[in-house]
Amino acid sequence: MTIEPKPGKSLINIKADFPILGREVHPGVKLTYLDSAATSQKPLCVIEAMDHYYRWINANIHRGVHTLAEESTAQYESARERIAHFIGASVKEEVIFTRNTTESINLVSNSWGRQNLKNGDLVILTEMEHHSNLVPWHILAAEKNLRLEFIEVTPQGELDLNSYQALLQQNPKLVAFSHMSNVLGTINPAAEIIRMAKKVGALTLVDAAQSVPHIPVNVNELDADFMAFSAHKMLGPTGIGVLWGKKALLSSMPPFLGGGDMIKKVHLRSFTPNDLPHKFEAGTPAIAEVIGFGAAIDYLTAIGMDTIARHEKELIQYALRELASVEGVRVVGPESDKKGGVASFVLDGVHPHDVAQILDSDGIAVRAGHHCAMPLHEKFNLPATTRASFYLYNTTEDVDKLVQGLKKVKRYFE
Amino acid sequence: MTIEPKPGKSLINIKADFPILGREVHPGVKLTYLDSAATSQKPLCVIEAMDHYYRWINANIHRGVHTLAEESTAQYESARERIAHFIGASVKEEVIFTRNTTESINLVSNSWGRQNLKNGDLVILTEMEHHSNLVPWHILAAEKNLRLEFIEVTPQGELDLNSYQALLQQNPKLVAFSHMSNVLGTINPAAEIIRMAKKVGALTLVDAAQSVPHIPVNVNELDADFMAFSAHKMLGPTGIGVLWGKKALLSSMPPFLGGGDMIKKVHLRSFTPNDLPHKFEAGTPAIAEVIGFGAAIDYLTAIGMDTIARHEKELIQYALRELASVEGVRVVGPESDKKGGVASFVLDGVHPHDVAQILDSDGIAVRAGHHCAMPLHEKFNLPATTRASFYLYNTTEDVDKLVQGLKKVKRYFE
Amino acid sequence: MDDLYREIIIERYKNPAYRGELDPHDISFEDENPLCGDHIKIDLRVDNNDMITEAAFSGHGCAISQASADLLLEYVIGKSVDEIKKMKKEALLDLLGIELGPVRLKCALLPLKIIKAGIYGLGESNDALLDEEV
Amino acid sequence: MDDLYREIIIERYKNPAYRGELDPHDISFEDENPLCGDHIKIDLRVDNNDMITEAAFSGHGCAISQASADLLLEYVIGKSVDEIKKMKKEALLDLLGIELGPVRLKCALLPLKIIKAGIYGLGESNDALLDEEV
Ligand SMILES: Cc1ncc(COP(=O)(O)O)c(C=O)c1O
Ligand SMILES: Cc1ncc(COP(=O)(O)O)c(C=O)c1O
Repeated sequence: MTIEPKPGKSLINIKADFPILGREVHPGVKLTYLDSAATSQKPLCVIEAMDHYYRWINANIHRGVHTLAEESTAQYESARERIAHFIGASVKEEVIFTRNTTESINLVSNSWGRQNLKNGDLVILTEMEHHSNLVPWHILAAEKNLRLEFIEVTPQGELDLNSYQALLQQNPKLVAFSHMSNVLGTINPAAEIIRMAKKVGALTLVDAAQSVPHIPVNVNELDADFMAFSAHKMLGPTGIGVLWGKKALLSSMPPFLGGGDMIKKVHLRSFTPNDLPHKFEAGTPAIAEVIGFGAAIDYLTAIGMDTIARHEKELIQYALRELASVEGVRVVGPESDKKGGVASFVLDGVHPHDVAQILDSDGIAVRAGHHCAMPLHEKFNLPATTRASFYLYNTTEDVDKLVQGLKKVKRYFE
Repeated sequence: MTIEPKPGKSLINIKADFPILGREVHPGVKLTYLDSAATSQKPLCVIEAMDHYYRWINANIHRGVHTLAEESTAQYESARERIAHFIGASVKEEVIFTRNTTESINLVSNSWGRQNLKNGDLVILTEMEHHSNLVPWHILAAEKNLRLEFIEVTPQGELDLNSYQALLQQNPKLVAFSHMSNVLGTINPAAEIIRMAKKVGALTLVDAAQSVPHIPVNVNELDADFMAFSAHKMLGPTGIGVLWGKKALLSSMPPFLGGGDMIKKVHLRSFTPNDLPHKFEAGTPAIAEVIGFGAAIDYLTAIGMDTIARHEKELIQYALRELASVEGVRVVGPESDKKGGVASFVLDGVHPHDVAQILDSDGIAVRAGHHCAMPLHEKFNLPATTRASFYLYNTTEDVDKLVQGLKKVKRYFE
Repeated sequence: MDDLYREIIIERYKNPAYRGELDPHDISFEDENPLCGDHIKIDLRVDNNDMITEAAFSGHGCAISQASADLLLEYVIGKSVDEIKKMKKEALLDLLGIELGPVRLKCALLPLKIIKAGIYGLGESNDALLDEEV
Repeated sequence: MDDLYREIIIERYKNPAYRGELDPHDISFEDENPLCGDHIKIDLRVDNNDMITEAAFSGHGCAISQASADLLLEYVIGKSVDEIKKMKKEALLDLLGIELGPVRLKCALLPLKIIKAGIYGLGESNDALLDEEV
């Protein structure tokens, strides 16, 4: 890996890079986008990278000798290299392209899990997981009769490491946890969780869907075994995600999906799997999407993940202070020093769906519901919350609009 | 389904809709694209539909109440409806979005196959399958100890229905076959194959990766149980494909991947799957790609699949005649009345890779190798072939260029 | 916005006329919208002529689902069970008098799904119930 | 194009100098490139000083892989086994004297992979062998 980040782009005037942020969602009402935890907006450079690919380069990859096929293959593999570098992977073969975080986790549960887990084996999850890091284990647990146990979440919305320590005594095979909660915003102490797991010989899977887009993450420093994330939450296109895994581990795993490109040889009744990373990429991959993802990585790199994390930290500090000034608003999750740019809240007497809908009338896009974390909402005894989530393109003015909007909601229901 | 096709767009001047077809691949050398069986080129309307989506609409779908989320959801579901209509599906819930044909087939082998097939059960495939319709069954056969048998391919490159009839006596559970071979171009008698399978109570899966893009296909007329195809081979984007299945069958099947959106409810240790089609679409789907696929469907519909099929039939007739005039060229597969727009051939004394490379120097993009059908090449005792494949934007001039190019190759090696 | 949260909806949400439970009752059914956590139970009393004489709803949810339930119950009282079986979703949306996107539509229609499932004596409700008779 | 199919490549492909098999031999290894079906076997004779004295290749494949094999064998004869262990892929590409895309590069480098796997006495060849000593 010899690509060096080229920091230098600043956050000033950055909204201009995102056409949608200039859109009116109702006549005369501009968009205020506070739903980046669901999916991020895309800068022009990402949109144009894909547009350019389809207009001038488009071809199927890996097997062709004609010019377009060679150019496509080179661009696809170059994106893999830049993504590997971005997360600090040692070699690009460790970056497997999937559809999204969800498929990445399912790949692990189906391939590694089905091969290595057996009757009675323990998998440790947490009470704050997204459904993507619950349901794959439910499916495998039902098939293999596994035990699932959960690191508890404290009333402040943090992981209770004492409950984790207790679970570690029970010989877990895997600890799979989210690096940052998409509801509470909590940034979990991933390095420590992994270190503790290693001591008892358990493997670790990091659901980094919310962390890799927002804070610097280095797989080698974390020393995780698997990590999953999605392009669409980090300025990239839909339809593309990554499973990163340690090379030796990925090499030892059986294939997941079978088909073209993931094979070396095929006979009528048998096949030889291909080398990494191709072994896990069956069929024509999401080529344009990988190239778009590469452009997103370049954009994030030019700004610098440190800068982005700092910006969001300032925003969430400001937002928590401002939200506290609205009577009847209660934000869930820890204080701003322990969390990223996510504020989920309830407003007394008004259902989150009504909050979100009235905010929308002012162009403010927030999400209402369980945010694919029903068990966490059950734990906090909330049927639903309203969530405002920030990214590099948000500003304190966006927070001000949200607060104004909430005051309007209250007037409505008074 | 109330959407009616609006035929009327003609094939005249159609190359202008595809920017890449005006590209020079080497200085002064224009592209002649004859590799559509690998992936098709994209018309501007498809590229622009996705561009527009990312610039102005982009949001995560299904769960949001804000304007962008509602617009995205509506566009996504509208594309599903148009695709369902395009293949004659009764209800749009029968259209499941996957990454590609390969994932669609793996979905069936993992969900339906793992639930319904057991030790010693017979699955019938054919000797002309793409690896995508072989390897998933190899994987499942190894796990479940299934029997795989193969409908033979005649020296002319057609399925031997006598060998099929014999296999049907052995109580098969599934017949999975490709509607059109990506090497031989053979269009198999799908309706008859399915009718024969039904008589003995076997289910059927149609690998329609090469048929749906090129000829009219109606799932209800075929009376198949499952059908798989990819957008990227039919003017649509990469990263999106379809599994169509009969509703009752899909409803009876267990989920494949677990995560967000495919659930109704999730508890810490269990979940309730969602209704069709969401049950099989876990996590954030390829939203922009589905919308781009919808635009491709509209474009194909405007021209009419009958028109496209007729055009390609004329092209392959012309091509086979012209190729026959080049000494030393031998085309594999049946006569033009039994095949679509695919001509795979060998040229005496020159390896297909060398053929393809020298053709590329004249801007002619063909594919060389085993085209993900190694067993078929083994059967024909050919290590590799060179393949020219046509689509609606190709013309007889493209064929002429190919023939000129082959003459140049011969001069080189004489 | 003003279209969406017509005064009547906020009013019904804040001061529902048919909130409560009926015990005994002839028909009772409950269901929820897992997406947003709306949960509604509807109790009905029906006389010998299959006429709905009393109705009440309980549970919790957003303004739209609650107002919809309240307006629906007002509408059904005095009508025959057969009439409600045939009731179309458009009739309920007319009562609400607002335009709704697909997600909020689910909130608005939940009470109709529940009342129909109860009347038909089904084990569970489903969207097919919304399209008049089944 | 003319860059790609230099006369020497076509010439070596049509009239290889080192085509054949050596029996007996000291080292023999074969491998293939499944992508295009290139298949090559290389036989070597080595003297007491670990010097390669004779070499031959057999099999089938494209012009690039066959010419590459022929040029490689010409190069290795008279060199020590240790020298060939250290041989870099650039040295072979220099012999071919052409620019190649990633797919054709595999064809060109197949003979070097095979000869190194044979010399190291490995059970199978791999791409790591192409980067000088292992
Ligand atoms: C007949 C056939 N089946 C399956 C496939 C696999 O399609 P995909 O790579 O889009 O999954 C192809 C395309 O290569 C094909 O031609
Ligand atoms: C923590 C977390 N994990 C997993 C996911 C699933 O991501 P995707 O829908 O891209 O698969 C999300 C996003 O919704 C998330 O926030």
